[in-house]
Amino acid sequence: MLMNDNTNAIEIDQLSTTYFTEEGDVNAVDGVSFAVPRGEVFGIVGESGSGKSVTVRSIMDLIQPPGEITGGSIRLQTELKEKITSEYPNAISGDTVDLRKLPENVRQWVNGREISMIFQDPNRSFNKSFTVGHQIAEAVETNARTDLTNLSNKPLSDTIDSYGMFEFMLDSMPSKSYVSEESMERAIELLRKVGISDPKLRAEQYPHEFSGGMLQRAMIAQAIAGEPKVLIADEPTSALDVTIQTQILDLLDEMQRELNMSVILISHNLGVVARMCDKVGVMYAGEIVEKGNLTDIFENSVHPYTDGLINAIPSLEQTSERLDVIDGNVPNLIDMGSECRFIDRCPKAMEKCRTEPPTYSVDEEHKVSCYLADETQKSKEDNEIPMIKEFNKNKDGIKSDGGK
Amino acid sequence: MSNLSSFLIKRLIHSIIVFWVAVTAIFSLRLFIPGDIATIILPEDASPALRDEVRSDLGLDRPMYEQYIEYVLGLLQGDLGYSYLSRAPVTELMLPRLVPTIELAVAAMIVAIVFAIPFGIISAQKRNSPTDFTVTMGSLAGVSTPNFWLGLMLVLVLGVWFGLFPTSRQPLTFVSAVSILIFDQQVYGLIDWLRHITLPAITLGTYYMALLTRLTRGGMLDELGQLYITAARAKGLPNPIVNYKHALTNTLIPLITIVALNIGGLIAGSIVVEEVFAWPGVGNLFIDSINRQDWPVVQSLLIFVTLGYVGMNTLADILYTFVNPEVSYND
Amino acid sequence: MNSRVSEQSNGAMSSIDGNTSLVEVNNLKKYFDTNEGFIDSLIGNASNPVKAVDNVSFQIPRGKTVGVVGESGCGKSTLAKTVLNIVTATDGEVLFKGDNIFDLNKKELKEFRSNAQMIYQDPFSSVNPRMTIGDIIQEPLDIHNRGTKEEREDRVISLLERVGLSEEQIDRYPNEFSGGQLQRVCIARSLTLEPELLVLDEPVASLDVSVQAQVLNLLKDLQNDFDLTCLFIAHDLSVVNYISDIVGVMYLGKVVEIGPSEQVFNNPSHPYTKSLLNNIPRPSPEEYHRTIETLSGSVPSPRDPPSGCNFRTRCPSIIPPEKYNFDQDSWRSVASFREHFIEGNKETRSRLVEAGKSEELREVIKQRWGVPKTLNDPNAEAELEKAITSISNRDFNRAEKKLTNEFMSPCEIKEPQLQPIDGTDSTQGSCLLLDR
Amino acid sequence: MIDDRTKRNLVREFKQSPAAWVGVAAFLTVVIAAIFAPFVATQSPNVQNLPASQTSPTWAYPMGTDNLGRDIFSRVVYGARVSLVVGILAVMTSAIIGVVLGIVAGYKGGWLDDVIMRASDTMLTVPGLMVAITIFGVIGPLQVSLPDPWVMFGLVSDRPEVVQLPGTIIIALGITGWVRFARISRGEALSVRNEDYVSSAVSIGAGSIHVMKKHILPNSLTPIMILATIRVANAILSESSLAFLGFSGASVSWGLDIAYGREYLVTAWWVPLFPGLAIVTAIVGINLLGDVARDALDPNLSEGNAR
Repeated sequence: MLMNDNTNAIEIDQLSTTYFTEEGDVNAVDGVSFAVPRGEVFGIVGESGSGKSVTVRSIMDLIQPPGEITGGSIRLQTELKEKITSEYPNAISGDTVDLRKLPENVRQWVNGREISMIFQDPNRSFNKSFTVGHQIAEAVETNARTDLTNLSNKPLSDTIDSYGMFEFMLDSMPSKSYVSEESMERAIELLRKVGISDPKLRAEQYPHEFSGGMLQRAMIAQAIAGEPKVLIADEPTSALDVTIQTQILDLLDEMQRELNMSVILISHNLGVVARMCDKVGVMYAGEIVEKGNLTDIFENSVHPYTDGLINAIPSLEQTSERLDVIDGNVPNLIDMGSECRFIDRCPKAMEKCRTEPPTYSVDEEHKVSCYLADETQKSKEDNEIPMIKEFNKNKDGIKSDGGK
Repeated sequence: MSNLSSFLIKRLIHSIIVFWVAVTAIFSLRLFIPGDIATIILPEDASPALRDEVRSDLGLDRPMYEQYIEYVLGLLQGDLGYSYLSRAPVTELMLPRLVPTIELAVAAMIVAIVFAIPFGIISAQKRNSPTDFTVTMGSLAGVSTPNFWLGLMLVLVLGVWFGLFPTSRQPLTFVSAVSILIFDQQVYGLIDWLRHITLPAITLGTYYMALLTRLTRGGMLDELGQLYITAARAKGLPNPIVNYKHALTNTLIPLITIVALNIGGLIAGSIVVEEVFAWPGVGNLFIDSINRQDWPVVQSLLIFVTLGYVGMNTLADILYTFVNPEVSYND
Repeated sequence: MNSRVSEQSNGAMSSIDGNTSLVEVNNLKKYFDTNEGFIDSLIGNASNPVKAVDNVSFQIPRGKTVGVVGESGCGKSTLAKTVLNIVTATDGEVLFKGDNIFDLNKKELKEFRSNAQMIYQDPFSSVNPRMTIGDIIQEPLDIHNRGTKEEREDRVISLLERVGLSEEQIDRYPNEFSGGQLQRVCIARSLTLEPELLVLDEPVASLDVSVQAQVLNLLKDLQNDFDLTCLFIAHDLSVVNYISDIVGVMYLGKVVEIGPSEQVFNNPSHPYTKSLLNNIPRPSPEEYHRTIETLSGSVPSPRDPPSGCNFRTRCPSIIPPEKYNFDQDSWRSVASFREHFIEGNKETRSRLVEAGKSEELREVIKQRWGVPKTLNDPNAEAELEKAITSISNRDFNRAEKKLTNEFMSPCEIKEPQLQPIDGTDSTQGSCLLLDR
Repeated sequence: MIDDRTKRNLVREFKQSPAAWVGVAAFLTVVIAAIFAPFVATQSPNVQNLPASQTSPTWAYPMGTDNLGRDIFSRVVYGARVSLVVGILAVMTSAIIGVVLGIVAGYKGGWLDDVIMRASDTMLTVPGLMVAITIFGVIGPLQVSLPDPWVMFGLVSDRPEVVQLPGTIIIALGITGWVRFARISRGEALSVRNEDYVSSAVSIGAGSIHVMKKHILPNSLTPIMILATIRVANAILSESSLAFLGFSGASVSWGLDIAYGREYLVTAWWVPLFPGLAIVTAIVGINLLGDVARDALDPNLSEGNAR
């Protein structure tokens, strides 16, 4: 849904990431597209190996070799468009900025300011040799040092590169520290905001002195230091107990509303997704196979994999005799053929599934890439070729749904 | 009793036990020494009566445990016994040679650390690049080169062919070089000291430099793969902070203990290097006393090395607890 | 698994006669003491043990599955290992078919071992990476050297097929299999000696949802075919509800509620079970922003559990003292103020004193702990005022004594015992609210 | 012992890294020189030919001659024998003692663990070289001479029938070496012991011998193999250092020749140069093979797809 009215905080279009390993090219993410309007929560559900984590790390440009982003665009809504247009005109598409067209240092600068991310395992996401307060203050300091809202006349890349090896040497002198007094205050203020009791004392403590839940709160504090437009949460509560999970989900909800952020929530737990998300995308073997709002996915889902996923969860209320199960395992993502990737596990596999199913629109928001959609509702088929779609959008920005 | 102090006391008690066991083992050497001490000292034609007199004089005829207690008590008061040959107290023999050995060891350590850490970092940063390849091959060669042969080759090439460094043997001590600098504002003392110590320091330090480079590179690569580095990048931190402030600190912390553990290797290396450069250190004394079966000196040197090693290790452990916040609280 | 209805009649707990329960656990305790080294005793480090399993008793009826749930650190894994005597218990007894397994000699213990098997959480670390799948499954037979070489091979092949793997995979190595397949291998290995008791420590926690469903179905079928009695440990309540007949909920080393899973899941009695069930997000659209009353704080450290009822520091319905009538919120605020003040360090107290006279002090307390300006119960208000005035003129001990005598909840004094809950058949709970 | 997965890793290893080839080449040259010394050497190492003393490297004498006219090339080839045999024998003795003690201490724990660990702590306080020199001081060179099989079967003539080995050095390196093996295998045994497959074997009723043989040892082999390669390299270094210092019983040894060549450093630089190069080649070869072994034996370094 690449709506022209700038309600979308972030639009991902045909994103592809491949890992060039010795055994072959693993296309972990293959043509993923979705958009998240401002202030909404978009959930990505999928099992391990589905590529959900690789997708969000590609958005944040955190993919290390042998992985590489091989295609697609990541368009972000940002007020700094004028600043960027003047220096990188080709990065502008419509009123959003395509991050993949920005140079490496500017792309790195966007992290923490426009988009920030929280991870699954809080203990491994903090450096054990520095206090929690100091690490949060670092995030505050980085934003403060290159704060462009006052749109200083210096070109963008100069302000970004103002911090190099020499400055680091200076800052690591005991007298002078990268983190200023104000940043430390702001960090303590952030700790209080995320509900950590006597934050001044806690800021001086090290990560191993925090409980799992407390440390996750600290990570959220660190993520909102730069008041980002988009917050990505990669399995934020999977490592926590149920009672702590609810606390953290409530906190995420509160922060999201307060800063009017768009959130991309990654989870393998369908309950968490149901609780938090406005729209959901189901990922399987590197593709989004179905996407829509909660009722689309949980009640009238079309794709057999989504059905299988939902029915495989034992329910709390009644005790069914047997769970109905998807047999087989996740396919090996090396040199995938062109057929539907779920074909050998799909109970309703048909002959035409040999060729890649197009994306059908069951309704405005509910998209599914499976021929069954064609069979059941004869919905509007939509298989414009991506190139033409790109051309249409730039020409007159007419509304054109597309993308799997 | 706070966690930290109980940890320190535990560590001290452990070190004392280890040191005591080592001293006992070194003392028991006395049982295995071939032949009789007196025969070593006196000329062949000495009469048996004279031999007995020497033996009782040295207290060798008393039961073993008495000698042991006397030996240990003597040790505690710093009396290391007398050299069989020169009859002089061992301390007098050892102390003047201590300074050159320590100077050499410290110089070698500095040479190693000054080159190893930067090389390790650069090759970890630019993984699989030409620089990484050269550094890895260089450190492999460094680890595989015997230090005495390296010393000879350095003397041959740098000393003889290029004449950059003196091959003569009388170096000033660092203290005297500095005193010349301070008192009569002459820098020649320091230069002379530097010219003399460079080759031996490089020879002794090379193995260490190669080892430290491999460890720094490995440690750095491990840290860069950790989740907290990805999180730091996700925070938008500039690269120097991510690489040097976060990754490097966690790489250096474990190196402290490894460096301390390898002190033994340094002392062993200095014995060989002192032989090559005829460096008037403890190593030379050790070889002479072995060749001349002067056992009190040998035993004292062994004990001195043990003390140094145990001391360095305890120091490293304590330093480790202060540097690594996780350890000191819940050991 | 015979259907749930018939099971209601012979309530798991009520029939205490020996033969229906394969395993009986009585007052089981397991304390981990960290400071018992030789040098520690030298310096006189006091030993305060971690009470991982603290006086737990329950029965496992033959052919049934008992599920144990609880958050991390509640001692459920230690319980599993102690029941099988892999970890030696500190106190208590475990009766297997009537005799206590802690008193068995070496030979009898080995015989018991062949009868009771264990399955672990992480399939990748519960198989030896250097052995082929065939050897892994055959190892129990080699240990107890049962049957000839061919008989063992046939047994392994039949088990492989029974758990859904194929015969050609017999010579493959673990790193060529997925998590789900390896867990099947572990299940096959545990059935080689045809045990009667199977203890499963979070067997599906590290598997994906679809693979988890496959393994759970397999476990249910095998329980019928091999007539297994199971102890199933998990933190995921929906999984435990699906697989177990009886369910026990643990908190900080103690069982707070145990009974038929139908009962415990549909109308829980203990406040902790209620909030645990309430906190689980359901995979359905109605779950969207459902208001859940979250438990405050986190699980206290098992090294020094709170006095009286361990759950009191997080319990939403902590019992106020009888002499005053408090509403729950104002009571909780006064209780947390008292607790922070008594064990509070100098800094909290000095900050209070700086606030000066009792009006501003009352404002600080209200702002910090949410204690209302005036309590609705007049004499409770009077007592609180007295305490606050003694704080403002620095008489901390008097204030402390006053607060302790006046505002102490029974939950902090009396430790609740596990006793049957009336109105339920054979469910037990340990909470002072229950015997009102 | 080598299962097919390790073979696959080995093939991949050699396909990708040139270092593996260099390592094998270097190591093989030394091994071939050691085994076929009589054939490789152009003449007997001890034969003196005074008129040709101190000739620089030419075709007749590829590595030149020393002041007594002995051919350096032949001496280096025979020196390979001493170094390799010392290295392998010393490491084998220390490995066997160390691994057995380490595994038992790591798995069993209790007083045996304390005793072994205290003993190894003490042994580590004094550097191996000093201990070796002290032992030499006490029991002297203890020459061991083994008959050379080629000469015995008469396959080759005018070559020394006997290979003299420095007995003391082998013993000394054996004594100081076991400590390293004990510490490594104890550490591995401690970590493997906590794995679930070990507690599963125990819970099935396996005895500790069975567990140690089937589970603990096979899974501790990788770090022990890597340590073995490092110790062989280290043993060769120590043997040559001791020979250089004069504490070796062998008649021909790289270290000895370097010490011997010291006086002629200026006039005949090739005398000390080539034995040193031989040592570097041998140790580089062994270290590279150690790296290859580490990657090949690592169980989880396999082709699982990108999870």
